[in-house]
Parts: sequence; C-alpha cells; structure tokens
Amino acid sequence: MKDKLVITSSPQFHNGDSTLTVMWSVSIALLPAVIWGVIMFGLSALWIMVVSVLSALLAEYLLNRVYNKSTLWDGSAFLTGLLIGLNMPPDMPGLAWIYVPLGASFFAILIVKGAFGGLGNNWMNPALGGRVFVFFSWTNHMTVWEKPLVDGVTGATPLGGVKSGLLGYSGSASNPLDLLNDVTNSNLTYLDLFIGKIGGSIGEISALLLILGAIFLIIKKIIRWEIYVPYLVVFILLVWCFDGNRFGTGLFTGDILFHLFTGGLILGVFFMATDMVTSPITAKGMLIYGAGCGFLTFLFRVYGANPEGVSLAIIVMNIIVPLINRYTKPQLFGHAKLEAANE
Amino acid sequence: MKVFTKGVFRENPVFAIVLGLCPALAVTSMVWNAIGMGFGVIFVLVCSNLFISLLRNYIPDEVHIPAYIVVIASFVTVVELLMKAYLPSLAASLGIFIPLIVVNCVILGRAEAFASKNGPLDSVLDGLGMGLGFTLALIAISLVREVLGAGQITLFEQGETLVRIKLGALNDNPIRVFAFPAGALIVMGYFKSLFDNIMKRSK
Amino acid sequence: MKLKSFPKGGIHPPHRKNSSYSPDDLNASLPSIATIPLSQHIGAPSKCIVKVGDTVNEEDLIGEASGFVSSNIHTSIPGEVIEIKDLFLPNGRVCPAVVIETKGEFSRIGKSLEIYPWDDIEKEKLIEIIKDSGIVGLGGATFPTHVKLTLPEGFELENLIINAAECEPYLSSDHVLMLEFSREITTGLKILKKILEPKNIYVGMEVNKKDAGDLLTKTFKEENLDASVVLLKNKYPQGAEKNLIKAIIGKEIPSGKLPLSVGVINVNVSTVYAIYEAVCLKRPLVERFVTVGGGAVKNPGVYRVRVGTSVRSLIEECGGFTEEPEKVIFGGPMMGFTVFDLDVPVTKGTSGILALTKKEVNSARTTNCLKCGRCVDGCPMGLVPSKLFKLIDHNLCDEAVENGLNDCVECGSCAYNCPAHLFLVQQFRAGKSIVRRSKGAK
Amino acid sequence: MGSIILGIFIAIISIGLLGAILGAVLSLASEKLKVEEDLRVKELEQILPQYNCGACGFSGCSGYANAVINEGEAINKCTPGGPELLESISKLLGVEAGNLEKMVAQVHCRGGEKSSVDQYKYSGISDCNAKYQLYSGDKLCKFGCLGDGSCIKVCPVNAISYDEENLVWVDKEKCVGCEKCVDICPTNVMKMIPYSADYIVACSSQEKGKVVKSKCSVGCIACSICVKKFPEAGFVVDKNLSSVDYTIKSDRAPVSEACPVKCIIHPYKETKDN
Amino acid sequence: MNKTINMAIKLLVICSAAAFVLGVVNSLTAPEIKKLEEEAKVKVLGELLVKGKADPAKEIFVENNEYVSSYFEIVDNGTVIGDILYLKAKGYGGMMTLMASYDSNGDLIGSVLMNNSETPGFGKKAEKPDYMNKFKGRGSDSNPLPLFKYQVEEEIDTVTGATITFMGVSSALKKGSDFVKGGLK
Amino acid sequence: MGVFAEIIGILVTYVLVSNVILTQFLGLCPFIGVSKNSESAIGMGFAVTFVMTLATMFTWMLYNWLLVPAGLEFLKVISFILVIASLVQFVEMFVKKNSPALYRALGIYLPLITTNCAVMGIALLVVEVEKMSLFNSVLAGFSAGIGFLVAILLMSAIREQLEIEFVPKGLKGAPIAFISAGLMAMAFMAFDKALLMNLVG
Repeated sequence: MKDKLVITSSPQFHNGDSTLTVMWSVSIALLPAVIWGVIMFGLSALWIMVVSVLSALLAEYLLNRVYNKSTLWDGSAFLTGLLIGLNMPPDMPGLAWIYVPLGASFFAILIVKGAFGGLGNNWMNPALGGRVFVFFSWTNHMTVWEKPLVDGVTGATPLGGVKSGLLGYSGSASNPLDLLNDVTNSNLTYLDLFIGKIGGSIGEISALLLILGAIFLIIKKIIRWEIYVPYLVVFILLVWCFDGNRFGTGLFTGDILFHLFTGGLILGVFFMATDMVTSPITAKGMLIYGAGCGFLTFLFRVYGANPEGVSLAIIVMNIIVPLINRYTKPQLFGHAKLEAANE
Repeated sequence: MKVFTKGVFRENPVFAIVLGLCPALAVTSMVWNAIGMGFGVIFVLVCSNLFISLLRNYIPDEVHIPAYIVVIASFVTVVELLMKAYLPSLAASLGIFIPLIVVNCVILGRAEAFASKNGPLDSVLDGLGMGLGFTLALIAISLVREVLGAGQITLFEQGETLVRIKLGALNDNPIRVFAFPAGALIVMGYFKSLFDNIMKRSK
Repeated sequence: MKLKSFPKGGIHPPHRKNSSYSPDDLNASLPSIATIPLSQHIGAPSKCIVKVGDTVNEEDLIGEASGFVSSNIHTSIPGEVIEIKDLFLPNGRVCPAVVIETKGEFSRIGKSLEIYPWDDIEKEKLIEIIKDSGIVGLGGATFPTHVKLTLPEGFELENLIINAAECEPYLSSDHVLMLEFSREITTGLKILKKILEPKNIYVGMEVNKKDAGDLLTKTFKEENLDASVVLLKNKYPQGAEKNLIKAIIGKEIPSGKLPLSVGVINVNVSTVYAIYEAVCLKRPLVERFVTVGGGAVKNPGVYRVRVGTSVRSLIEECGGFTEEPEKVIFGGPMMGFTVFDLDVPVTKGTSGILALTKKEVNSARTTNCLKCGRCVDGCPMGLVPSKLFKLIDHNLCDEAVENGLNDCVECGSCAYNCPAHLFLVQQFRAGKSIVRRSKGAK
Repeated sequence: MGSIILGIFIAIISIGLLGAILGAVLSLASEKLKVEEDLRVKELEQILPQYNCGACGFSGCSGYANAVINEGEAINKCTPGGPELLESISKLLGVEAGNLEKMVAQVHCRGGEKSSVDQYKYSGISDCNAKYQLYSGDKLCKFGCLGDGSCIKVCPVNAISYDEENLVWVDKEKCVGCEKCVDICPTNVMKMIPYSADYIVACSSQEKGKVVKSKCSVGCIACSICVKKFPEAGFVVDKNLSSVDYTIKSDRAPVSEACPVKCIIHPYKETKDN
Repeated sequence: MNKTINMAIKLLVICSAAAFVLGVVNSLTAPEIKKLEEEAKVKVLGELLVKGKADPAKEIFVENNEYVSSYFEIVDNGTVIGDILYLKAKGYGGMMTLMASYDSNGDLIGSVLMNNSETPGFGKKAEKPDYMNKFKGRGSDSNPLPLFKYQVEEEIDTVTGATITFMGVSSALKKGSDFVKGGLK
Repeated sequence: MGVFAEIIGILVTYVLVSNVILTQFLGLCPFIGVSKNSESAIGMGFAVTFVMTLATMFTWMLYNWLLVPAGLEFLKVISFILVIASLVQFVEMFVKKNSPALYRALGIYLPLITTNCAVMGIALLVVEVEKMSLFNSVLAGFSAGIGFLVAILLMSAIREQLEIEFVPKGLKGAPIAFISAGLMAMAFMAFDKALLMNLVG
C-alpha cells in the first residue's frame, strides 16, 4: 500500500485521448502522402521536409527555453513542420530548399504560435501562416513546380496550367482537364489526378492517399464532419454552378472531379481546415466556418490571381473564427424558458 | 532640457503613447522615407507648436480645434509643396502620407496638451523632442523592415544621387513580407514589446 | 422503440458495470468499529446527543436534526461510544463523527421483521416518520427527503419521477436493488403516492437495466400501481436531475430553480426503498447498497453495507487489492470524490467505492486548451467549458457567471472528453467558491 | 507677377471665408445645440492630455472623464498622462485617501516543503482556490499558505513572488494595498498590515500548540512567551495564535529572538536583494 | 451674436493669414514643380525616340478610349513618322500608366512603365528596360505583339502577379499599336 | 449591369481589397486603441462610416466646385481638414442635442475621428488620386467606412479572445494586437486586385 493516494477533483477517469495522441495521429495519417511525395519527386522533397520538420522542432525548442515549458514532443511542432513541408514545392533552386522551409517553420512556430503563448492560444493556423508568409516573401521559389518522376524538369501544377492556359487559350477544350492536356502537351486522366501523378506541392498531389489518412482520422474521431462536409459541399456546389463559365460552357457544368483532386484541396479540407485550435468551438460555428472556407476557396481559386486558394481561404476564415465563436454560443440549459417567462 | 528629452524616449510618441501610427508604419519600408517623413513631422511640429503657443491667448475656446488645425494644415501644406518642388521622388514615395501629417494625432495632441499651455520656447523644445522621438522610432522600424524586406538600406535618394547599402544574399532574396503592411505591423508589435520591457526595467 | 434522452451534450463512457451478485451473500459483514459522521446530509449538521462512554443500542438516535433542513443520525451497530472526533468526509468537509465499538446484542438484524400496515397513517404522519428515520436523498446529493416531500400549500404535483438511471460507470447498486426488491420499491412508491398525490409516476432508467425495468413493470401491474417505467438511452449524465426531467417529460428546469417549478419531484430509487423500510419496518436509515468495484479490487460486487463501516474492511471483504490502486473513490468515477486514507466510513450518500488502477484512470499531463470543442459537445447544460476555464483562470469570475458558471452541474463530461486533460470541473468549483466568497463579502 | 498676387488674393478670400463661415456656424451651433454638462467632467477633460488615444479603453479623453465622474472608474487608466496627471486628477477630485497609513499585504505563514507536513498527494490545477476544494489543501495544516500563488496571479503590480525558500512573499515597496490578494486567498493567510510594521507573526493556525507542532515546525504554538516576557511589545494571544498590535510602537527584535519556533519574523528582510 | 461674429472674425483672420502664407509658398514652388514634371516628360519622350523629335508641349488628348489617354506626334524633318502614346493598363496592383512610341506602321519603338503599384520583384520587373525589350520592333501585322507570356518564353510559368502584369502591359501595347494603325482614332 | 458592377466593384475594393486599415495603413490609432472590446469597436466603426460618408461628400464638392475652378488645389489639405473638423464637431453637437440615444451609442467616438487619418485619407484618395465622380466618391467613402468597421470588429473579437488566452506577459496588450493585425493583413493579401477584376471586370 502506498502511503498516500492521489487526490484529484472529479471526474476521476478519462476517455484517454490526449493532445499527444491527437497530434501524432494526424502525423501518422499524413505518412502515406509523405512517402508518395518522396517517391514522386525524389530526395529533394525528402530534404525539404526534413528541413521544415527539424527547424520547426528547433523553433519550438527555443520557445521552450524562453518560456520554460516542455512542449517539444507534444507533436504539435512536429505536425506544423510536417504540414509546412508537405506544402512546399518539391524542388527549389540554390539554397532556397533550406531557407524557405526554415523561414516558414520559424515564422509559424515563433510568431504565429509562439507570440500568442504556444499551442492552443494562436488564432491562425501556424502551418498555413508559415506557408503564406514564405509564399508572399519568396513567390518565385514557391511557384516553380518540378514534374513528378523526372528530376530537374519543371512543369505546371494542374490548376496553374489551367489558369495560365486560359489566359491565352483559343483551342476547343471545354473542360479543365482537356485544356490542361492541350496546353501542356500531356495526357493526364482523372485517375492520374486521383492517384497523384501530377505536379504540385510535395504532399498535396495524391488525393487517394490523403483520403486514406483522412478516413483514419475520421475513425479516430479526431476531425469533425461539421467542418469538412460543409467545406466540400459548398465548394463542389459552387464549382459545379459557376466554374463552367470559364470554359464557356455556362452554368451547372463545372468539372467537380478536377477541382476535387487538385491544388491541395483534400489536404486542406481534412488536415488543415480541421485544425482544432483555429476552428470554431461549437458545432454550429464549425458549419459556418466550413462553408466559409468552401466559398473562399472557390473564390480565390477560380477568380483570384493565384491558381490555388486553399491556404488563403483557410487563414482568412481563421480571422473570422473568434467572431463566429462570439455569436454561436450554445443555448444555456434552463435559460430559454427563463427569458420567455420574463417577457 | 527635460522638456526636450522626454519626447525622445520616455514619452516617445510612437512606442510609448502609440500615436501617429499610420505614417510610422506606412512609410517605413525604406530608411530614406522614414528620415524624410521624420523631418517633415519635426518641421510641422516645431512650427505649429511655436505658433499655437504664441496665439494661445488669442484663440477662443469654442473654435480652438479648427484654429489649431488650420495652423497645422498650413505648415503641412508648406512641407508638401517644398518637398514636391525639391525632393520629388521622396514626395512621390511618401505620397498621400505627407498631407496626412495634418491628422497625425501627435501634432494635434502636442498642440492641445503642451503648446496651448506653455510658452513659445518650451513649446519649440517640446516639439523638437517629440519630433525627434518620432523620427528615431520611424528610423528604427524602417531599418528592420528595409534590411529584412529588401536586403538593403537606403539613406538618400534624389534623382541620380543614391546612397544605398546592399546586403548581399538578402538583397537577392529578401523576406518580402516585411516590406508589406503585414510585416510592418508585426515589426511594430515586437518593437512595442521591447520598448515596454525596457521601460519597465528602467523604472 | 425510440429511447428517450436529453437533447444536447452527454458522453458515452465505458459502462464497466458488474451487477453479478448472490442474493444470499448480499450483506456485508458488520463492522467491529463504526465511525458515524454527524453530517451525512446537505444542511445543518446534526446535534450530537451522546457522549464518550455512552452505550447505545442498534438503530438508536445519536444525532438530532438541528433545523428544518437537517436530518437525524442513527447508530448502525449497538455498542459503546469510544470517541467523538473530527473527520474529513470524502466531499472535503470536516465534521464531528461518533466512533462506536460493537458491544452487546443486535436486536434486529438477522430476525424476520414484522411489516407494519401503513394504510391508515396520515400524510403528515408519514412525512414525520420519514423525518425521524433520517432519510436523505440517496442518489448522492443527500438532501433531507422530508423537506422535499413537504409541498407548498395547495400545490398539485404533476409528475413524480423516480431516478433509477444510475448513469455513472461501475455503479450497479440501484440495479441490484431493483432486481431484488421490486416489491418493496413498489410499496415505497405507493407510500410516496399517498404523500404527494402525483398525476403520473415515471421510473426512469438507462436501457442497460432493462431486466430490472421489465421486472418493475410486472410488479407494478401485480400490485396495481399506476406507474410506468421509462427506458432511456445509455448516456451520461442521464441521471442528473435536470437532464432526467428533460428526457422524460421534455421540460427544462429554469436556471437556478427547483424541479418543483415545472411540477416535478424527483426521488432516487434507493430513497424509495429506504422510505419503505422506514414506514413498513420502522427502521431508520442505517445501511445502504454500495458497489465495490474498480480494476484494483479482487472480487468486485454489490453489498448492503452499514453506515460507518470503513472502506478498509469493506475492501478486505472483497478479497483486497489485486494491485496498488491509483485512486480510491467514493461514488462514481465521474462525480465521486477521492479519499486519501482507507479509514473513511461509508455514509448515507455513498453509492460506491471504487479502487481504480492507473490504467483505468487514464490520466496524462495537462497541456494548453486546444479549443477542439469536445467540452462543448459533452456539456449537457450548453456551456462553453473551455471559455469558463480561461475566464476563471484570469480571475474574471463575474464574467464567468454571466457565461453560466452557476449552471454547471459538475457532471464532469467536459473534463472526461478533454484531450488537453484540463481540470475543468475543479476550476469551476474554485470559481464558484470565489464567487460565493465575494458575494458573502458584499 | 500680377497673376501670382491675384492667386494669393483669391486664396485668402476663399479660405478666409470658409473659415469665417465654419467658425460662425460652429459657434452658432454650439449655442443653439448647447447641452448642459457636468462641470466636473469638463474640468477633468481639461487636465487630461487630449491625445484621444483610447489607451484607457474609453473613446477619447472625454469618454474617460465621463466614466471617472459618472461611473466611478479608476483614475489611473490614463497611461500617457503618467504619475503627474494622476496627482492632478486626485487633487481635482479629492479622492486622496486622507492621511491614513498605507496598508500592505503580507503572507502570514512560513510553512513550506521543509517545515510543514503534507496530507496527501495532490494532482490538479496549480491554483490555491482549486486545491482548496479538495480537503482544504494538501497541507496537513489547514490554516497555512497553499503556495500555489493565486495571489501572485491577481497582483496588478507584480509585488508578490516566491522568495528563495520558494515561499510566497510580498514586496512592500511594490504593494499598492489593493487587497486583491486578500480577497482571492482561500485560507486567509494574506493579511493587511501597516506599511511600517516591523514584525509579524508568520502563522495563522488557530489549532492547539501540540497539534500545530505535529503539523508544522514553524507554526505558532501559542506558548505566550511573547506576551509574558515582553508585556510592552504589544503581542496578544487569542485563539491559540499570537498577533501584533501595531498601534503600540516598541522594539520587537528581542521578541523575535525569543520565539521558540521562530515564527515572529521581520516581514520584509527577504526582499532586500530585489 | 457678438461672440459669433467675434469668433468668425478670428477664424477669418487665422485662415486668411494661413492662406496668405500658403499662397506665397505656392507661388514660389509651383514653377519648380511644373518644371520637374516637364523635365520628366521630356526625359521619357527622349528615351522613347530613335530619331525625330516630339514636342512635349503638343500633347493631344484622346476622349473615350479605354487604353489611350493622350499622344504626341514624332516629327522628323517636318513629317510625322510616328507617335508616342500615353497608355492605361490594368495590372496586379491596379491601374498602370505606360508611355510607348510606335512608328507609323504600328511597330513598337520603345516603351516605359510609369506609374504603377505592382508587387516589387514581380510586376515591378516591368520597370526594367529588358522587360520591355521583348516587345520592341513588333506590332505590324506580320510580326504582331505577343499577347501571352508563353509566346515569348519557352515554358509556361505558373500564374502569379507577374503574368497579370504581363497581360496588362502586352494588351495595352497591342491596343496602342492598333490605335496607331487605325489612324489615331 | 455596368453601373451595378461598378458599385459592387467599389464596395469590394474598399471593404476588402484596399481595406483602409489592413492595406492602406490609415486609421491605425483608433484601430489599436478602440478594439479592446466588441461593443466599442462596433460603435467606433459606425461612427467612422457615418463621418466618412459625409466627409467625402463635402470635400468632393469643395474640391471640384471651388478649389479646382479657382486653381487652388494646393489649399486642399487646409480646406479639407477644416471641413472635416467642423463637420465632426457639428455632427457631435447635433447628435448630442437631437438624439441622446444615438449620442450615447456613437457620440463618444466622434471626437476621436477628427484625428482619424482614414477619413482624411479616403477623402484625398477619391478626390485627388482616383478622381471619381461624386456618387462614386460618396460610395467609396461609405465602403471604406464599412471596411474599417469590418477590420475593427474582427480585430476586437480576436482581442477579446486573446484577453483570456495565456499570451506571454511581455507581449500582452498592444504588442500582440499589432502582431495579430499583421497576420490579418497577411491574410488579407489574398484579396488582390486580380480577384476583383475577374469578378466584376
């Protein structure tokens, strides 16, 4: 018999989930996409991810030293670094493969997260904040895309190809995939898009593997349908309604599959928009947030200057989250009646 | 002397009182712009403080704000016209922020708080100190921003004359966000924090 | 059939109930020394009417109710008072306790008891008997029952709800009670019906006790009692008063009001049994059903235990510990209290004694709040626990009250769900105490 | 040349007229639309710096002045004004707290890891009020400082900190006497003493000496040596606890020496290094 | 009422004094500012010329044209051999102003990006001379101005601000060429 | 359609794309000063919108009907600020007299607006730089005010949340507000002119 029993306040037991399990589960769910990225783009992709993860951990370590905490291995810094790595283009010129991911990770951990007091207190998704930071800082490095499976040859991402293709297009293609094939002299099918034999960020290309990871998280109850379902539904609806306009085929002809499998949508929807810290706290708020993300993604992607809009859409919605939280408080039990009685 | 020095540090308009932020952040992407803006503000501040201090017993209370503003606005216009005539490229890059000196709350604030209650000499000193504090703050912010955001330090630029220090690799691939509004605000946040901590220590 | 439940919040902890028992071996052995606290109820502590050296008989009064909201205390064993000392109750309060060493004969135990007819006793007299017998709410709140049963003048009671939900994991004392004593419970209900004259009587229980429900339905029919058993979803906190009422009759009790405000009185099923004993057997409340469980106990089970029995002897009776427990808990794991030594006695309010292993406790280091919203999902009261937590942490207790701090029922759903392992409920208790103190100061 | 003079002339006329018209309109309006105002608000507004910076959390200086006069807002919210302004406001409003001696807070307990006995192993929030919910804290002595520093958190001027023995202690130079720490402390070991207080009885236990001794090595055991041996030093023993009557001025250093458990101590010597 | 008049007069005096000061300063600086503007214009016009002359004072304004705001004629030995156009273009950061010179066939002689708020490092590259060199000498029907970036570069770059700037510049230059070819209408 | 698109264009431009605070650096002092809680942020936002709309209208008329015909463009600063200051003061007095309720909601923010460079800045921008028509100018002034309102409302919600987060001591208060504003500005870079042009042509 121990001399002293542990005294705690109720409840005395717990369902067993912890920050640790949440963070590492998400990291594990991303693993297939990581491996696929390395297979498709070679070692350069691996090195970029290593740099981003290590620098994220280093930044977290520095923060821990300053604030005297020990959160290095709670998985959040690792996950942030990993997400940043997955959002990087697979190859960068010169030393850019070191300083771009490093800058993104440092900005993400030290400023987007650290300045607010570490995990849980930030209102902007650190990984996306870091990514957007380097995107606007070193746009030239962030928009050069290596072709999969061939080293050193750059090509366009599907969305980028469509966007620049559209600007001067005079051919006859009436959907994005045909147009892409036409402009880039390639022969891609929807299956290629789905499996991920396309150009893009390291981790965004394979919709299939990302969906597998997402299913894992759904089973583990880590990501919430209140976010990703409205996100997808609103985005798909808007694309279906209006994207056809760009190809001259009118309303309700948008190519849903093409938009679904390209431009990091799956990565964003399941792994970044669902970030617990920067999404609303109530189910109602999550629905609004998810729908807003879907709308903005559509807006930026179809009408914006940049070909993909997932990261920007999510961080713009991050700004609104505190306001959503403010106005979507749940109804207090026993208060509805009280107000009615007072009237 | 105290009247002069307090504006430089202890009551620094930008860092301590957080006034005059718009120009402090908008024009600080280049050191030269900061210097130019700083001197414009010093000029307006000193002159308006002097005149308001001289006129303080003549201006009726009910219209003191319009009256002060007229005085300030005249000097702002003087600065604008002079700058356009003799430093056109600076005028172009400062753009709308020269006329906006008129609504810089530092100036009206000093007029209300100090010049309208003190003699001309003190008021001039106060204006000088405050203006200098403002300029120093601007230069500090702009140094960080230009080094990070453009990898260079521009000390003077007019026509063919250009004094600019380029910083090698950083100049080729600068962290451009620091040249944008976003970077300005973030830099300002850290400056403010740093300043607060120094103030706390020195107390 | 669609099961009823309260609309929002709630969690699904593992049941881990073990309702196996043998009807012959239901009684725990009698304690040689009983420590009987003089405050086993909400309200003023009872006044001690014995002194060291006194000899008491079984079921003698030793503490007298010291006010209307107070209750009598009886000794559970005959013997000699050897000490009166201050004692920490599991809920953290200190109260004097009478220590009695067994001496002399048990006058009633083991003997078949005469069943007194109660049909002729008047309403007021019945309440008097209940008061004298020291009956309190046995669900855990230990509110003196006679106070609850005293209706305002001219008040017509709509619904009487019997709480047999027993939603806490591990606990199965009520389940066993219902299986064994359905007839006695029915009689107790009839007594209550006479006192309260309700229009409807519902017995609410979670669907995992369906066998007991079926038995009760059958017995009600046999005994001609117009009462219905309502099966509810297995969802915690189904047994919380407000949620149970919402689930069964669909009415929300306004914040800060009693169930009476929606025409309901809510009585625990164990209390009903105690009422039966008090009225029909003339027996005060000196024993109750206690679940002894948890992974660290060798032979968990349900026992009828005398008030004053120490945890130590009870656990020894269950074969002792299989491994060192991390925590020993009075009550269920969701709302129960940990104790720091094993000499704490069972009181009227003790529904279970659990010795949990480290693995069952599942504790982890707390981290910052992740704002995941699981606490909001879990909260049956519609609060935003994470926000309340932070408000209290920043000493903004008044704002926390505006955000519903006082509506918190401390059910623990939020903390159970919290992946950051924040001590949410503890923070709310601290916040409430600060608010109370500052109100008192004003 | 003529055109320049003409230009200047037009400028003078138009702007002068504009000014005159606006001036007239404003002064007329100020008379026509006059609303009676509290004179004190006006006066207070006059001495505020007029930065209208909003640092006080109100909309401009007039908003703040209004809040001070009509809503009893604290007068120390104007950061740009600094201490001088604070002084002039208090002069104007006469809210100076008279000539009463400044009171400061101090912890009346020195029981720490080394000296006091624990009752159980605590796991939970590191906060006194939270800990107090569980058997009134994990110390065996229920009158002592729980040491989780709730007072440190509420102190607006950072006057409270852990000293070198890891015990909570107040720096009287920093303390402004707001009593926030006294309000938050669940065990009431934080008590107000006069700024000039030289010695305190650093214990709050009202238990009998023997009990105290079993729980803590630096607790007051109510031996009454301080009362009996030094009758003029102003010590009083009540409810098994000694306390100081600060109205009596006397040299209490020898009392401190004589205390067998050394719980009569100088309240501020620990903060010298700060 | 007296008070009102008093205040009005005081403001009148202050305003008048201010206006006087400003008038004087303006009269001193105005010629300087004008001179600077002229110099700038002359300098750009000079840069855009290969031969011949354009008179900065003879600016011909064009109404109701989406792209061309005004133009100067290039005169060589008394004959008009081309035009210098003020062009408006839409860029990434909003409106841009271009000056471009064409010979009478509509071939581009030179062009300069004037006012713009393009992103530094991207659209701003268009300010550099070699950016504009890609367009030089093109414009006639046989050698049209490129409208899309892939027509002058081997590979398609992804769309960023830079491409939008390119589109803005190229389409404005093309419209300018058409304007010259269409007989300045 | 054309007019409609133009109106939408101006609205979107000044609310999102050229947000006065986040991209133009105008009106930062009240943005940091009055964003501590949502109620005052909303009050300030509406007060600014109101004054901005009126101010652009009056300054436009002054500039195009008086200063330009008389060749007195160089006097724009002095005359604009006179008009704005008097306008603010007049509005304050008027509201105070005629609608005490409105004054309680808005009035207390009015004195702050004289030195809000957003008002003056927008007036100068639309009149001098963009050279818009009267209707468009007023609309731009109104939209810029709404832009201010949106930014300050979002900011106040973020700050209210940060108030109860565990922000490091050194960064609490104004510094973290600046950093938040910086991150907001970074996110608002998503709304670029190209987006606007693609949407409304």
